[in-house]
Amino acid sequence: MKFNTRKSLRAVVFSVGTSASLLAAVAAQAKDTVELGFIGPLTGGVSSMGLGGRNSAELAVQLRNADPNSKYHYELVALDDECKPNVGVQVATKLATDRKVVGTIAHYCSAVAMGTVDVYHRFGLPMTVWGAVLPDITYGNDYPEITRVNGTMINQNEKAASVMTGLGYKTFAIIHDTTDYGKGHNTYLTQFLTEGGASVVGAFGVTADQQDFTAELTQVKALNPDVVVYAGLTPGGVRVRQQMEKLGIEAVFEGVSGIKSDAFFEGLGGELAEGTMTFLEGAPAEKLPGGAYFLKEYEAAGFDSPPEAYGPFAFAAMDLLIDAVEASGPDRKAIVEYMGGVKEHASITGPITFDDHGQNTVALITAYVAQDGKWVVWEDSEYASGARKLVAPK
Amino acid sequence: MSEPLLEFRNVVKRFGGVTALDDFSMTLAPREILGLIGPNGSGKTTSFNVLTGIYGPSAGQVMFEGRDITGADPRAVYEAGIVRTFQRSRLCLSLSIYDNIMIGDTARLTRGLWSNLISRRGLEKQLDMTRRTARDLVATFSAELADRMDAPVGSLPMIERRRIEICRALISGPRLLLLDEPSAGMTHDETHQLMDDILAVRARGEGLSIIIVEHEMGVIERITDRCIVLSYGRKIAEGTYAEVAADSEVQNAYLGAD
Amino acid sequence: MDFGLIAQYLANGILLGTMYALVAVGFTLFFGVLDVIKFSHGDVLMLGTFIGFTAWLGLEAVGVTNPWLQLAGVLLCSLAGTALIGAAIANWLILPLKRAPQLNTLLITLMLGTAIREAVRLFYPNGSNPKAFPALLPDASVEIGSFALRADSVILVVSGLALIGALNLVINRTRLGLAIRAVAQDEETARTMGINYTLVVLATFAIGSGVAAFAGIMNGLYYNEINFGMGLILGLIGFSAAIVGGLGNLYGAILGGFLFAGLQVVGSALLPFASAYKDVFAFAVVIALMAWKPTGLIPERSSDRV
Amino acid sequence: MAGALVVLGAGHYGWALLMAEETWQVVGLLALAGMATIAAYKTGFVRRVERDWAEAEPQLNRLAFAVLIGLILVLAGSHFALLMISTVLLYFIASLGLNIQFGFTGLVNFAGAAFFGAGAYTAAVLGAQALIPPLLILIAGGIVAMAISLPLLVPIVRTTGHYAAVVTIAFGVLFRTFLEVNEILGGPQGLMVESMKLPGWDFYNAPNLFGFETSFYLNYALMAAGLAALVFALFRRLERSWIGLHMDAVRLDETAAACFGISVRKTKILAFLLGNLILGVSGALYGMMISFIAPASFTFSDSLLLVSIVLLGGLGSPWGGVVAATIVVLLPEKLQLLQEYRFLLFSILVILVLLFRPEGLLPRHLRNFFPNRRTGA
Repeated sequence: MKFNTRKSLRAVVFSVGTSASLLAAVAAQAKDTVELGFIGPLTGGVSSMGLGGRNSAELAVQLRNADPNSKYHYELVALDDECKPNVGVQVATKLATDRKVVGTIAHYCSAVAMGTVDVYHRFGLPMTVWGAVLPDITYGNDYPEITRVNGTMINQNEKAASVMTGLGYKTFAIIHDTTDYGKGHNTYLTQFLTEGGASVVGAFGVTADQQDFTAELTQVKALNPDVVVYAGLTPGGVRVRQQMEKLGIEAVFEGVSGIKSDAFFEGLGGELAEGTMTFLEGAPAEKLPGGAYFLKEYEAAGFDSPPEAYGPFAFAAMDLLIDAVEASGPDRKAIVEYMGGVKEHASITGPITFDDHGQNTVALITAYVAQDGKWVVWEDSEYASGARKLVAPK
Repeated sequence: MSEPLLEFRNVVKRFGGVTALDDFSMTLAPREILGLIGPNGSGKTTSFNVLTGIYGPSAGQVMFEGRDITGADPRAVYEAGIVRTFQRSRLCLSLSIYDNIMIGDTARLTRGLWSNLISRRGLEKQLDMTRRTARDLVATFSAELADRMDAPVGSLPMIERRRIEICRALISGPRLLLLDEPSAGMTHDETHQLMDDILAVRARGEGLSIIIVEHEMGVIERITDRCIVLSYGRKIAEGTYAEVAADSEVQNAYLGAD
Repeated sequence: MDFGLIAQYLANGILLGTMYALVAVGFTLFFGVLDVIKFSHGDVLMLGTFIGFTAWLGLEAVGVTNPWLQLAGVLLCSLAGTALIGAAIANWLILPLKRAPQLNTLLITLMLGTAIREAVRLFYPNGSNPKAFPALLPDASVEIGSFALRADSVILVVSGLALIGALNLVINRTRLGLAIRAVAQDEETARTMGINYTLVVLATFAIGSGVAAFAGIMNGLYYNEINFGMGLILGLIGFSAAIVGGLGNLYGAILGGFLFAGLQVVGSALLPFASAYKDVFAFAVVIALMAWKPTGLIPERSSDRV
Repeated sequence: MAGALVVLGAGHYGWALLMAEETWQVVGLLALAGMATIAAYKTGFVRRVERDWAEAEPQLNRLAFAVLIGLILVLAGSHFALLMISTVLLYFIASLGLNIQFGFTGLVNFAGAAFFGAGAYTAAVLGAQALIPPLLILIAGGIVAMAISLPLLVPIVRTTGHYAAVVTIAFGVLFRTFLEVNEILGGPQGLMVESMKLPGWDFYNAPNLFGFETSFYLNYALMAAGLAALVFALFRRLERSWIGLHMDAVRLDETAAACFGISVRKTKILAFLLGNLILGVSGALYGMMISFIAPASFTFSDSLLLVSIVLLGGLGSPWGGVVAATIVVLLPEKLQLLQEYRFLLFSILVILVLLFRPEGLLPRHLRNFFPNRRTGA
């Protein structure tokens, strides 16, 4: 067990660590310091995602500072949006009006991003979304300042529907939380499933912090679907899967990107998690050379919480932002312009190409299945090879 | 005797299975001082609560100045001219003496939003008038207290609080004053002093009647015109203090209770 | 609706009701002795569950693998630890505030709840993520039509109800219970009767917190998952249940707990495809109930003597 | 003199706090405030301030307003500082609404954020129509907040204490869940809110001040300051009126109040509606300023934030409300430096304040009906 003091000392250890590993960098103080922002939920219910993103962004900054060839010295300003739009607007204003900050990556919660895009636009601060998946964040406006490295939930659900119907599943029951995240997934998944010839036999809205799903699952059991989908985040996903077992529901359990976390296994144990399907934007981190590098460095940095599903995106977004500064200088307008022209930019999540709304169009979506307490890329899994079997369609 | 000021006609009050007032009837003449005595739990305070509308009676009728006020709410009872003090002093301890007494003058104070918040001329006039009345009233009890009208009531000793409670009751110029154990928490001397004050106030105004609930028999003997003795919610005796004190049933009730 | 479905709802309602009642009982006990609402109750419950979880990790580490032994250890550590924490909170945060406005206690304990929650999230290893609570009870089940009656649910409900029954006995039949009731009735009189007031208050908070920890462990055993936010919603529901039932009254808390569970289950059964509205439904009924019975379904004896 | 000194000092302090960026600066300023308070008590300076306040309250109020406007103008170009000032002011106004409810009348309201949110949602819906002049939308926000509280009147009037708390808690949860589960009002994603517009002036634009480019938040800061002054004056007048006296009487002893002709029911209804009206108006302006609202911004914990402003400041104490709103809004923001640890710290801080100052930071004073005027007694 780690001790608390360790954790509070972490920040200190880091700064000491980086400067020690970089005696050269002492000289590098000759470099100008450039401040870059990070915004995400650091407190409250989804803070694990925010902390994973924050750590990954911090890692990107550290690694670049360790590089003697970088033109500037970077500093991360991390702020907490509490997953609330009003707090988001507040911290976004703080960053955007701070002249020293030349760019930021921001937001895991879509409602917050929806509220803050105007702020970034108004003050001309380039912002790259690292986690929020609502399409409107990029497509609902023409702001050149706003870009996004991760895909939207449209891409994700299109892939999810095609994979699942391709496996022969016909009937789906969807349980979604009533946040924008869960509701959005419900809408798009239903749309693509219906288009793909499958049917959604029931959709149940639940609150994000709901503990007991017996009432909903009792009805699901009566509907006897091939697949039970949970559209929400890890805690809810763990509970739904857990309680499906209690009620003896025999169906494939499918999640969305929000449950693709290590915590899913920690909360559920490997056995129950086995055979859970989920989908996530981007190439699997461990498959790309950059991704493996990221995971290795993340491990080495000694963060005490995992990067979670969107950590790689936060890293990629921050890395891209730093590339922009390196290429066009610490100037907001120049960075916005640079971002507008990003094409086939190499990143740990695969190449990034922004369309005219700043959305990464190389929306590679990867299917994962839980196998032996790990998320395994579907194509590589024993399920795809036929060595193991998911619950068969009815 | 002319028409009674107040009349209880066969009033019954039950709480669950307990009968706190059992077929209680009585009358009170204008300007009369009536003592209400009896052991603990005999229904004295309950009769006050029924009269002031805190509880509705289970049966029976209450008449005041010829009007039926049975089950009227406390506010209507107050507006009819009946005010009271409480056994356990119920003042607003964090408010000043002025504020506490002015609460008693509600009937005369304007309640409209406009005159309270926007045009405050009338409010100012009322304030001056009510304050003067309050101060004069307090001065009849204690000149010293009248100089500290802005002090919070919580900072005062028991006797002063009792005086302020009585001033709060009197400021509206009521027809009937109900005193619920005014001597509670005070010394013998203080109680006597207080009674003198009450009589003095009464002598000034016209037509104030008083019902007093009291354990301190000296007080009852000295100031009441007539007494009613209650036991287990029933009236067991009525008459002057000397008469009821001699009543054997009354003596039994007290001895039995003790 | 077929029998299996109804039976499933019923079983679920009873289990939830037992859990809610156990939480509500704490609120009502605290209110009884001190006239305060301790809002951190739900988070203390969460802390208790995490203590139990840690105890299990410890037992695993030293090689105790018998589930019954583990269960005993978990319950012992959790209940004792939480009882201590409850008493400590009473001693240092609630008793000193006896003379302050009631609202202050409410706010302090709310803030304490936040502090406990945040502390677990930040300082428990990887505390911001849910933990898999072990299934220590037998997982056999009897299939009756489409309804699966599970042994663990039965054990949980029976032991929960037994605990409530035992608590009732303690309150009504023992010297400690007598002292608690005396203090609840009138502090001054209780003191003059020679009752150690502080001790009784601390004991009450210890008991109430211990019962809540039991509810937390029950929650963990049933859902096999615990997280740092679990206390918030349980606390809110427990509080509502205690109030709707009528504060200061054991039966009121139990009634309120089952009522609330019933409302939730009925809400989701009646609104099959709009089950997100079930909380709207449950809380709307709570508001209506308060309008109808402003001092709860089983009102406390009016202490407001005039 | 002492009073004027405090007002001016507070203005400077506010400026310093808004400008403080580094951890040591914030900590230093907090320590300074603590030491200054202790010193003020030890030297008897507090008593002199209180006496000044009793003698020259209207003048000091005006001075405080002037200092506030001065502070806003000094920071005219600084977006973030103005945003924070406006937020503090709007939360302060909202806290006055709550203060009428439980500071004066003793009605607990744990759904403050719901009524605040009702105002903001009204602004979003009406602003999108562009039919009603935005100034009227503010009032409409208040009226809607008042209207949605009508169904609560029966339970609120009939219950007391903790029972009333449950009614409002239930309503707060219900309000938020309702907004989330249906799509009529934007669902969980929330809604855009149009900016405030006066005839010939859109608050979206930054005013030009003597040739300087200022922040568009200057509009909101000035308007919030004006609204705060207005509500403050109303609040004071309410306190110093028969209605205020009756509210106190109802809070302190319902039975006694009823026995002296005070209608407990009417007083409670008035306080509840008036309080919600103020909450709604401030919420509407807040929505316009933030320009985007979602259910997540109006949760139970946001209601708690409002309640803690009232309790930290001291029940019924408007100046306490100013100090507490500053702390509650500004401190978590300044604690951003601590990132994920800040709420832990904030909650511990609130507990400590309540333990050591149970009456609040600036407890309410005795009523003075017409300050600056010797009433003939």
